[in-house]
Amino acid sequence: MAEVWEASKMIELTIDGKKVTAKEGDTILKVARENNIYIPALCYLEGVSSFGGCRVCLVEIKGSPRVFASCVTPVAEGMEIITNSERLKRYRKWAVELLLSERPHVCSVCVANGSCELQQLATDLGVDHLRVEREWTNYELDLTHERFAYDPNRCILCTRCIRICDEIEGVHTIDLMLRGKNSKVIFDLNDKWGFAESCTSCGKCSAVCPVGALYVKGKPHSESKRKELASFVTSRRSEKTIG
Amino acid sequence: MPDAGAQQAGLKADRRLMLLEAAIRKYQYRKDALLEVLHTAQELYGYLDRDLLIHISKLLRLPPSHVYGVATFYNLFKLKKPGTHVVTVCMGTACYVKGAEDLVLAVEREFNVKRGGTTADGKLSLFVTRCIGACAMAPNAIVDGETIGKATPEVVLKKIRAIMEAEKD
Amino acid sequence: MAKVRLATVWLSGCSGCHMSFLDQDEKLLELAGKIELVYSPIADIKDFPENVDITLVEGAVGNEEQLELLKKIRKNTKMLIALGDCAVNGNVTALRNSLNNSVEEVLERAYVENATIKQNAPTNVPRLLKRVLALNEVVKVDFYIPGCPPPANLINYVLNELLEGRVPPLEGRFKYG
Amino acid sequence: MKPDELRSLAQKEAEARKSYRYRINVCCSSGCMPFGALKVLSAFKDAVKEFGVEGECYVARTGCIGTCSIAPAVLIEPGDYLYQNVTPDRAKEIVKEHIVNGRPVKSMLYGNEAYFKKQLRIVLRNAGKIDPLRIEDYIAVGGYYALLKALTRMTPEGVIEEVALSGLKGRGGAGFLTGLKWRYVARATGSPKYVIANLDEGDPGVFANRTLAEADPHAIIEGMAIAAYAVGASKGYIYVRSEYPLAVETLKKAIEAARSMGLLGEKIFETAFSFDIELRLGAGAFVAGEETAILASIEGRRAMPRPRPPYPAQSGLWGKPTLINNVETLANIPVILLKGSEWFASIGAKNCTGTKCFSLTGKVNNPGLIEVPMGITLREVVFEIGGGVPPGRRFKAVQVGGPSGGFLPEQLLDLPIDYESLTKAGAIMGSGGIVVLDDTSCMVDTAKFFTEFCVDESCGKCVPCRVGLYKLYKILDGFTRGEGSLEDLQKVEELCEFIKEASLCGLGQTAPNPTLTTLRYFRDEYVAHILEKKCSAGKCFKNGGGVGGE
Repeated sequence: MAEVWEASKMIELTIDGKKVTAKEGDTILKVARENNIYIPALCYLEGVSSFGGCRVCLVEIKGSPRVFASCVTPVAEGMEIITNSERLKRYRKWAVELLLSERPHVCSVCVANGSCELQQLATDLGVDHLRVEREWTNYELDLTHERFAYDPNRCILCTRCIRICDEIEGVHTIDLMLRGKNSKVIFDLNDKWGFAESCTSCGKCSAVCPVGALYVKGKPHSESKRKELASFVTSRRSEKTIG
Repeated sequence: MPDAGAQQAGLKADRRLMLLEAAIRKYQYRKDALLEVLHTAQELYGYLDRDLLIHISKLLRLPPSHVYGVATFYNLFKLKKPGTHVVTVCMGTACYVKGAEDLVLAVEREFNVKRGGTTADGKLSLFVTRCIGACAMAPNAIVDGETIGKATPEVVLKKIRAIMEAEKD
Repeated sequence: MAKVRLATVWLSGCSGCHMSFLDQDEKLLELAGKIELVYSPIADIKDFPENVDITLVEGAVGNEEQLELLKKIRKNTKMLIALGDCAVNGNVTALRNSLNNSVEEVLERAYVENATIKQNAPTNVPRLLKRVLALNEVVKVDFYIPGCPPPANLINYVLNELLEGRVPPLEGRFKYG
Repeated sequence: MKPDELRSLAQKEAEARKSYRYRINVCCSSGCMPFGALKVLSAFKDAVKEFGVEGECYVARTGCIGTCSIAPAVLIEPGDYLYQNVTPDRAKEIVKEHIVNGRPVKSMLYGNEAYFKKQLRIVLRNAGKIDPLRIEDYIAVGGYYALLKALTRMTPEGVIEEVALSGLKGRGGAGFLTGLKWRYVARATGSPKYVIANLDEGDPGVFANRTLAEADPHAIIEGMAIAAYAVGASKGYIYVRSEYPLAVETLKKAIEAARSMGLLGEKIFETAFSFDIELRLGAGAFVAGEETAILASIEGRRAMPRPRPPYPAQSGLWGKPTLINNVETLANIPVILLKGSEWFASIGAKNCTGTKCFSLTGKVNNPGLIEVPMGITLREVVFEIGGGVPPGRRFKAVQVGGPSGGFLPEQLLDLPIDYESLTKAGAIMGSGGIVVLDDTSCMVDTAKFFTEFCVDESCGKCVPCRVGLYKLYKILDGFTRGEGSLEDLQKVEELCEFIKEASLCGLGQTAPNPTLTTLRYFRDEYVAHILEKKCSAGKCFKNGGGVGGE
């Protein structure tokens, strides 16, 4: 343990003009949150590996014309980070709008209405309408599991469930099939959930689903959801990833 | 000796299975050899059905969902049995510019098959591919392995008709 | 100063947005002092008038009659507001878009399969569109008030701001969906 | 193999070559194969025997000569007589007239000197002139000498320095300085290190890398071995598209041949350097050509890119330092070491040295595989080498850089081909595709075609690429069917900006290029589609509506 602490150098940088100290190797998002600077994020889940797919947590770094996903970009000495420019707001809005238009997200008939992270982001970012045509996909609802349900029509492919199933529960029942716009979250060999042999029915996937795609049957969604993992899980994970 | 899991997975203990398992041994059951193993399996069996995928996932000790995810990510792997005859139309840039779409439409219309699909009687599959690299001879169509360069709908249809006729005899 | 000519329209929706509009209660009286209601489902006016300043449209576009009406509204209105989620994005009304069936099959399902009495689809009504459309898929929309339904005080806030000549920012003030 | 053995083998081979008066090179690459090249090859072999000239005339099975439009092509040395559309019958006549009677058959010759005049062949130095399946052929023309030189007379740092000084940039598209990349890997801590040769040429209409592998596989292998020596790697992978069966076969045999001669394996040339290569097949995923996706694919996973940093140079295959180079980049290496960085730097343009291979296709009179010095103008390529558009047609645009390359109009044809100029104009170097369009192509339809390609090939990881591109495709599709308004054009531009800036990898970041450049240079076509429902090329509005002239 002591070695680990010695190995992590402390560095200084600024986020939105505020000077902060951070551990070298930490991500921008982690440092920002530690310093109570809010960067919206969607596919990010503390305690499992970062995915970098939703592009909601984008930030600018002075000196670069590019934008960076803060959940996967490590901090560096003297970095000047901007988390809330007009450009970033524009991009985040597009990301959320595109997700809302990708599948039929009809909040009023969704189990997650009121506790949905995508809905909350849309509200925060002022997504009051969609500029692009909506897709009305018609994936079959999977109600075969005795405790859980899966509605692919609400899935935003954030892969939180896949990562937690693999990295925390350690079974890797869930993965993606196909690719691009046809990607779909599957259990085992694209089996119905109730028949997926490797599933331990632990429920972690439904607990971290940011939307109403995976949920516990017969229980208010707001009660079965967790945005963060238990601290003993997250602290162990972060130690592991330091080296 | 075929792996005991094979029978469990419903695979016949034949020569194909022997060759597949030999290939897996050659790769020392390494997880990173999954793509190579899938290539071999498809060469041997023509397509990757469920039993085959289960068997591979067991031998390589990979989660089934991982194997399925990989097999469906790459276009080349087929999870459904293709038709007896296969027509592939190149839809690379050069071919598209020179009218490959017309070739596809012609085959679709005449044989009542959609691109990527197989006729109801399982006789003919129509695939489109992204560039076979014979751009100078665009547009190209491949009928049962034979490339037709500077193809026209008439030539391609004639070729397919001939093959289907020969089949009947 | 002339009163602002306001219209409210009910297309394919549950009328919940209009209920919410009426839920402004005593504030409606305040509003009444500033506006003239020139067209509304709660007023018996047959034709959509000309020279309307603001039109609140509830509901999505589900049939041919509504399609024509919306185009007329756009032509005759300075500021067109999509009121509520059906107007904004289709919402529940558009759920039938997920059924890739023909309009006939949709009608069959609603009026025959799921009906207990009088099992037949209506015939002498406007034809359904193949696909339910949000307002902005048909015409230009000037302002959106999302919500299912939008709360009365949000409607009131937006209308008052607009009457004062301001375009209110909505970030964080509404609930999406 | 000992150093001396290489020299004596080279000498023996060169003498054997000299003992023949004629050499008939029959192109048996993927471009000529489908048109009966193998039959032509055996016809030549039979004819040579029939006329009793097998002692003075050698018939070789070679890779691509470069003139794919006249397949099958045959090149006779000395004199580089190029015969077009050769059939087995014609082969017999050629042997009789050209070899026996010493009279080239003029009527069958490809009389297009302009096609070759402006070309310069460095990467393709051996293409069409050696038998790719005979390692001895490669050694006879100086093959593996650069590796010998590197291993016995240069330090790894010395090799890197030489490559750096040559100014060589990555030919895979991004144009990163090769020497610098090598240095990063050499300095990275971690062991073992890996070298990956990227031959996942998924761009539709591009076949330069494939042709190279089919024609001169040992140039790639030698380049890889030198790179491995320079960065300190002992294991290499060649990642090839499985859609290239001939290239795969050729490489497989070449690796085996090199191994059996001791040019791969333990203690090469009796030095401490050991290196071996494994072939890995792609399986139909364009995105797998992306640096981090290729890693995932070789590791047996879904080819989904990951954010950088960390760069593969620090953390690549299985987290180890990894050098990823395009095969064309690697094929340049042996020549640079033998002829020197100064010589290489003198070719091409300032800041952009050397040559570039392009597959020239589309509506052009002489399609084929070309290699030109950097800095040459697009006009020279399209009109002098390519011979312009077919008679009676009007040039409209040229696309450089594969599916995510931009379209450049007539007025930009004097643009020199180098990384910077192309990027500035909205195109990219890409992996080397030049597609010429004439007035029968509709730019809106063409933008739609390429967007659709990228939609199909998006891995689906990030939102801008997965969803954004699809929405872009839908809007463009609407334009070709008479839907949409002028306001949509602005929406398209905003959406393109988001996709370009916010996508995770190069696929998404460049995918809007066709749309953006067609909007920039051919906006009037979009406007005509939207306002008048008119398509000047007659491609659109086919399914009802519209007044597009057929």
